[in-house]
Amino acid sequence: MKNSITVKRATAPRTTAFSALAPPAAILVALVITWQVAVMAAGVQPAILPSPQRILQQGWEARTTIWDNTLPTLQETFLGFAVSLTVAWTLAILIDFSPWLRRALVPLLVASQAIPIIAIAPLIVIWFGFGMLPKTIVIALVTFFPVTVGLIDGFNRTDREAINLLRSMGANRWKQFVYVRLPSALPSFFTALRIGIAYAVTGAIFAEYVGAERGLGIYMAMMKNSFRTDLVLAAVAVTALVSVCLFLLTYVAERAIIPWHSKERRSWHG
Amino acid sequence: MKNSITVKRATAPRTTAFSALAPPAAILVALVITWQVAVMAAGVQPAILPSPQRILQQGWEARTTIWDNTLPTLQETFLGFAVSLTVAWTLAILIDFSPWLRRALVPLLVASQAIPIIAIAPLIVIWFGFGMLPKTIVIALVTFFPVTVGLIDGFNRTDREAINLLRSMGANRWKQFVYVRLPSALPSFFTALRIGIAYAVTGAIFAEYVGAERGLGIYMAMMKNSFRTDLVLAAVAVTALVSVCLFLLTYVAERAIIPWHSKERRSWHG
Amino acid sequence: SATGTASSTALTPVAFALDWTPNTNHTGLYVALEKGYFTQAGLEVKVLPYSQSSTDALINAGSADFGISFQDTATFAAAAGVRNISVMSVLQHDATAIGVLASRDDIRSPKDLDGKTLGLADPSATFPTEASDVIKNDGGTGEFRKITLGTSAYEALYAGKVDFTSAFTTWEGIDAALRGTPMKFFALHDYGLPDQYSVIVEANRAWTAKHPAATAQFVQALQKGYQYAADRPDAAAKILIDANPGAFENTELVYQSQKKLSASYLKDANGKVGTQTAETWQQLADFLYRAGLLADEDGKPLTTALDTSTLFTEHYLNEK
Amino acid sequence: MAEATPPKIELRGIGKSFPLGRGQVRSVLDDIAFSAQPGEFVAVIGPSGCGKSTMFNIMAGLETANSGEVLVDGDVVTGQHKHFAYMPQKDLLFPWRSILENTSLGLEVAGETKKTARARAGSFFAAFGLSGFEDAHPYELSGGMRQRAALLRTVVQGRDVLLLDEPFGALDSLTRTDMQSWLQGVWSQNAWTAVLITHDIREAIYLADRVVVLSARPASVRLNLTIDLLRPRELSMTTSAEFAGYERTLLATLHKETLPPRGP
Amino acid sequence: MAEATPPKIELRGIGKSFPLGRGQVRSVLDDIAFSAQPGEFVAVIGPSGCGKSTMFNIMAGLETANSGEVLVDGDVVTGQHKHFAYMPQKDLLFPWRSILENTSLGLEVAGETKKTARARAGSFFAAFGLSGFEDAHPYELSGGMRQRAALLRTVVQGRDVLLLDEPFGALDSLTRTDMQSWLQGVWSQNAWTAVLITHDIREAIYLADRVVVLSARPASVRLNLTIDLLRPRELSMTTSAEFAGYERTLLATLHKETLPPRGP
Ligand SMILES: Nc1ncnc2c1ncn2[C@@H]1O[C@H](COP(=O)(O)OP(=O)(O)OP(=O)(O)O)[C@@H](O)[C@H]1O
Ligand SMILES: Nc1ncnc2c1ncn2[C@@H]1O[C@H](COP(=O)(O)OP(=O)(O)OP(=O)(O)O)[C@@H](O)[C@H]1O
Ligand SMILES: Cc1ncc(C[n+]2csc(CCO)c2C)c(N)n1
Ligand SMILES: [Mg+2]
Ligand SMILES: [Mg+2]
Repeated sequence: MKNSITVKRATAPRTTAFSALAPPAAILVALVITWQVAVMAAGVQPAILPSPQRILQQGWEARTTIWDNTLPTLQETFLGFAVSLTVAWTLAILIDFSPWLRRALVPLLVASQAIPIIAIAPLIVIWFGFGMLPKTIVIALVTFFPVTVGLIDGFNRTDREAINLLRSMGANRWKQFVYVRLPSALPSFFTALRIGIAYAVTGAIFAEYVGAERGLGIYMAMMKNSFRTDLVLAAVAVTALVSVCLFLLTYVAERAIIPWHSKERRSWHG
Repeated sequence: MKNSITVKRATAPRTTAFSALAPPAAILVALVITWQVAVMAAGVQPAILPSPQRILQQGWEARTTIWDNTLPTLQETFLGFAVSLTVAWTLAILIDFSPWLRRALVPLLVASQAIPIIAIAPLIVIWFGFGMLPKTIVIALVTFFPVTVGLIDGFNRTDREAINLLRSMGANRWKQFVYVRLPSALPSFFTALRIGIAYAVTGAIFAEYVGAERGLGIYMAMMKNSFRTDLVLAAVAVTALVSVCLFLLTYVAERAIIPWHSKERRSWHG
Repeated sequence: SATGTASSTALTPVAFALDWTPNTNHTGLYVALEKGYFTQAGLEVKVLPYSQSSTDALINAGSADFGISFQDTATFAAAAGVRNISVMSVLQHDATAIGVLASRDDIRSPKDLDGKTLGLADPSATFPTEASDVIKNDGGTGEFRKITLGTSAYEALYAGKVDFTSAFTTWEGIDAALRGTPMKFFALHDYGLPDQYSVIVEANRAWTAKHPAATAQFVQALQKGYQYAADRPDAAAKILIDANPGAFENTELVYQSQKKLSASYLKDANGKVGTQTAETWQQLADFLYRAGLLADEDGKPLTTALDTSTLFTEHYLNEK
Repeated sequence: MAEATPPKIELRGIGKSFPLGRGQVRSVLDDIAFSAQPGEFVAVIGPSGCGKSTMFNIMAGLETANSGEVLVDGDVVTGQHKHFAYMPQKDLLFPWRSILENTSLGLEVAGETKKTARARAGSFFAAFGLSGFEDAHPYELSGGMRQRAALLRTVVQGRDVLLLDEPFGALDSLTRTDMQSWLQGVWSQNAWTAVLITHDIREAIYLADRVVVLSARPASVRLNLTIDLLRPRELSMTTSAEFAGYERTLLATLHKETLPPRGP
Repeated sequence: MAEATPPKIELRGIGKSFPLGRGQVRSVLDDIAFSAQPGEFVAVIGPSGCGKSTMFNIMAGLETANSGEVLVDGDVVTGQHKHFAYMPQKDLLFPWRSILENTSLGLEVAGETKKTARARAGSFFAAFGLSGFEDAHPYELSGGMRQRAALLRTVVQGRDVLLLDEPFGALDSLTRTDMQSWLQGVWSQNAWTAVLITHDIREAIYLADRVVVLSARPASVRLNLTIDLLRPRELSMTTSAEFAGYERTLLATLHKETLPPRGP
């Protein structure tokens, strides 16, 4: 029974992948061509707005440097996001277990998002230096909120009757959490993870802008001051690519960790 | 009947407002006191970390300057967010009406969020100068996405059977939109609006950091460079306050524009 | 203050970009603003505060018409295809230097900076190479760690998180002393580098071509402002302080700094402000060229020396 | 075979299958045919998922059939929507509209001015036991009242045939019984031709002049049973021997149907 | 008043009201009392929202009563949970667990090792018609099978009394009828004492030895009707005169109940 489902779906992805990618690709190509033609026709200085072709060509020539700067950014992203996830899980679990903490912390968490990180980022550097710590802090600050909210929301999404069922079986609060609330929250968690990871990369770039030795952020800042707008945009493209890849990776992780979720969803179609 | 409901609820807010505010206020006060004591005990330089008392006092002395810089930021926020809302509604409606546009645009919109705005913000200033335009663009870039996604999602949340009902009455696509899809999407819209408006203020600060004549962002940048960390943090507090006020204002707007939503929700309790 | 009486003729708008938050390098500008020199000249000057975008780029893109820049970055920019023109100098000599905390006994001369950490105040393309050259000329290898910190560089230096930085002896140097954490400096021209106008006023070349009269009016009004600052440091410092409420925590910094600038940096040998010479421009460009620092817009190192004769002009200065 | 007076509505050989992609299709309706005379009340029952709603969608012009035709008064009207007024299982009253605005929706959509639409809908409120609730909002109404409002919204459109898709499926059994008697009452005072989908055999017998039983998917008509009970029907009749007889017949027919096949 | 053999379970004077804030309370249960003998099947019916689920929650120890007590075998067990195994209306099978893991959940929670828990649950699979589906996941099962798995999860806990809260409410009428006969089958082969909440009068008569009718909120026992039909009961008996008689009695009692009052 399971096999038949797997086999049935096996051929699907290829055709759908094409039909899913064709429309956005078409628009993207149209945009790039317009841009190229406009730059060529108007004779804009490359320092002000380089043509896509120039970005590609110069970016390719600088590929080793760009790659050398991508690695530290990736490293920061992973470390920062790992810390962010730890914080988010801790907060969400605390909030889930204590109604008082929920009432106390949730408004503060929301308010914390109203603080302009760009203004305190330089202070963070002064306080914590320019090693991994300040970057980790900035990335965590930027990303912990959506993940925490997603988790809290996920825990709350647990069916009240499922909790009652567990209670009728004699499960204490902790067992209720492990057997029902935790697995119920995982789909929400993965949705939140996706939002978080996209912010994590731009957060790392941001942290580097404020103070770093290497990394895509500092590379962009340096190229900007060397009037190499083409290389700035090449690095922007690389950053976007990295974000999109990490974003897609979360789908892989989701399938691996909560296979029942996507399977169940798919079975509703049939 | 309606009156009785209103009267019944009229006394509720006061008690709930207190019990809702007390826990976060308690934590906040505890944090601020710890901070004050720590700074006093360790004798930290104010340029590195000023005490809350100093922030309050110096901020109060600089109140006229801070207020003069708050106004332009507010103005940018409103203009930028208005443009953002216009873009979001336009995109969401287009996407709602055309399945092709949906497939073409949604991946691009998601990918657009992977672009590190901090890297292209200086370019935006170079392209569009120092006026309102670049700030509007940055704010719109930062905020249009959650609002658009919220709207698309809201339109999709429309009951399929409600659409069928309208079709059975002979409604064309446009009438279906006006009579069902649009009102169905409003609750989602307000949720998205809340997220958007919080980002709008920090977006404005961000845009100013990149280049502005006046505003809280440029004020913070200047004070930072003059080692006036106390005034930086005072301005941060003002920014957060403004964000929170605008955030709360969306609830007022929601109640005014879709009164049925909150009433209906409340009636489920009884 | 005499803010010029609004005449019936429309004023020409001018956007002026700053390189940093207000400091004594800008005194002449604020004097000219406060004294109404610009309005009298039929100009409406809008000051664009310091931002993430370098003034060279802003002026090149036309986002600003004039702005404060530096001879080294301007030379570097010109090689990379930027078309700005320097219309006056502000400081006749190099007021920037390699700065370290005075308390650092382990750093006695530039060669001790090998393997240390540089905190860059802005991701300047030129300073690290200049510093490296200084170290080599002092017998070191010229290798060090480079951290881009932006405006936090000086706090990082005071806090001991970086070992050296580039600083204005006439601003950060005085500030450090007043704070009780004094700095010591290694001047670049003491270690084989040519002297330079560390602060200049740049213009958008197309704008000057389109508004030759307004350009002259502007430059001369600004020159008049700086002349005032050179002649009356205390009065000028007060004008700067009043024009920027809240910006100076310790106004003593402004007075001391302005005194030093007025005494040794603003005036040329003839007591005139704003003048520039072809020698000073070409010497620095030749040095940068030899150091392999100048690259064209594709990032390829220049293969012939840069001709600096078109990068500056004294044409708009007051004749007097 | 033309009759003197054609039936109010007639379905002829309606077939429908859904493409499932990769060449597979799901066959849902197979040669469905039945008719209703003017003023007749026809109930349709059939296993879950057999295609009852699909059949209604085809009648209401929301879905196109692969074969067959729909006739009203002897004219082919396949694909037109204007002859059928449709009432879904959920009441689907819009929370952002008052009850009066909800009930006049169909007329507004059809192009009437708001004023006339509301006046027309308002004139039905007394008969539907909704007087005084014109300006109330749906959340203020009980389940039964909401269902009556939904029916009002359906009949006010003045179409030839009412299509009722499990209108009482979401109500609890007591409210449901009340609503059934009430529906019988209003139906008998009007000359509506009605087709009712239901899962509830007794509801079908209690309300209908004729019960059409569909087979499991792909659905075809398995039985067409005329219910010869006097009107008005009383609640007590549901425990009569005659009623029990109809019930047995329908139960037997339905249980002969295998459970709906799983798979595509 | 102590009897020789006490009933398996007994409820005495259970009262419950919920505080609504600002001093108001909603009174839900008012002096509920009934009992069930060992192996007896008791059905509880009552108007929607009258407090049936609240009564179950009190029995299962999930909610505390304001007054009254719950007895098992003559001992007061109010507030304890270990005597009652509870089956909610929704099947609540967890999608992240296989059917075997779902059915052994209660034993695992009670502290059994996974191995023993699964072995015990697995031994019931044949009787419940679930053989071969041990490793399947809930989405692969039909509605009826899911409901059987949910019942298996309930009975495997080996508690004294089964509390079934509208177990078939979500099924369509055909599957529902099938499940009722099946439940009667497994029940007759085991010695379970069961209390079943239902909205469906005929389900109550068909399955129960005794039907308890509750009034509208605040609920109290309005009727305690013994059903003297032979077992095993056949589907055809539902159209018998005896059956119809019980039905009439229950219908009449229920319809005397006013609709549940609105408000607090
Ligand atoms: N657009 C579609 N594409 C594929 N299959 C469909 C589509 N619409 C309906 N079906 C399938 O057609 C069958 C009949 O659906 P329909 O809703 O008409 O059944 P029904 O008899 O109304 O069921 P119920 O009793 O549950 O209301 C179902 O198996 C359903 O999954
Ligand atoms: N925690 C609570 N606070 C206030 N009122 C409650 C609470 N729980 C239940 N009620 C109310 O008590 C009444 C009885 O609820 P209960 O769920 O027991 O009814 P029920 O008979 O099971 O209804 P149904 O037939 O719909 O399942 C309802 O009016 C409900 O709104
Ligand atoms: C007051 C003042 N302090 C520091 C800088 C930053 N800065 C820009 S260029 C340069 C010289 C070395 O490249 C320095 C130190 C400034 N502009 N103004
Ligand atoms: Mg249906
Ligand atoms: Mg209940």
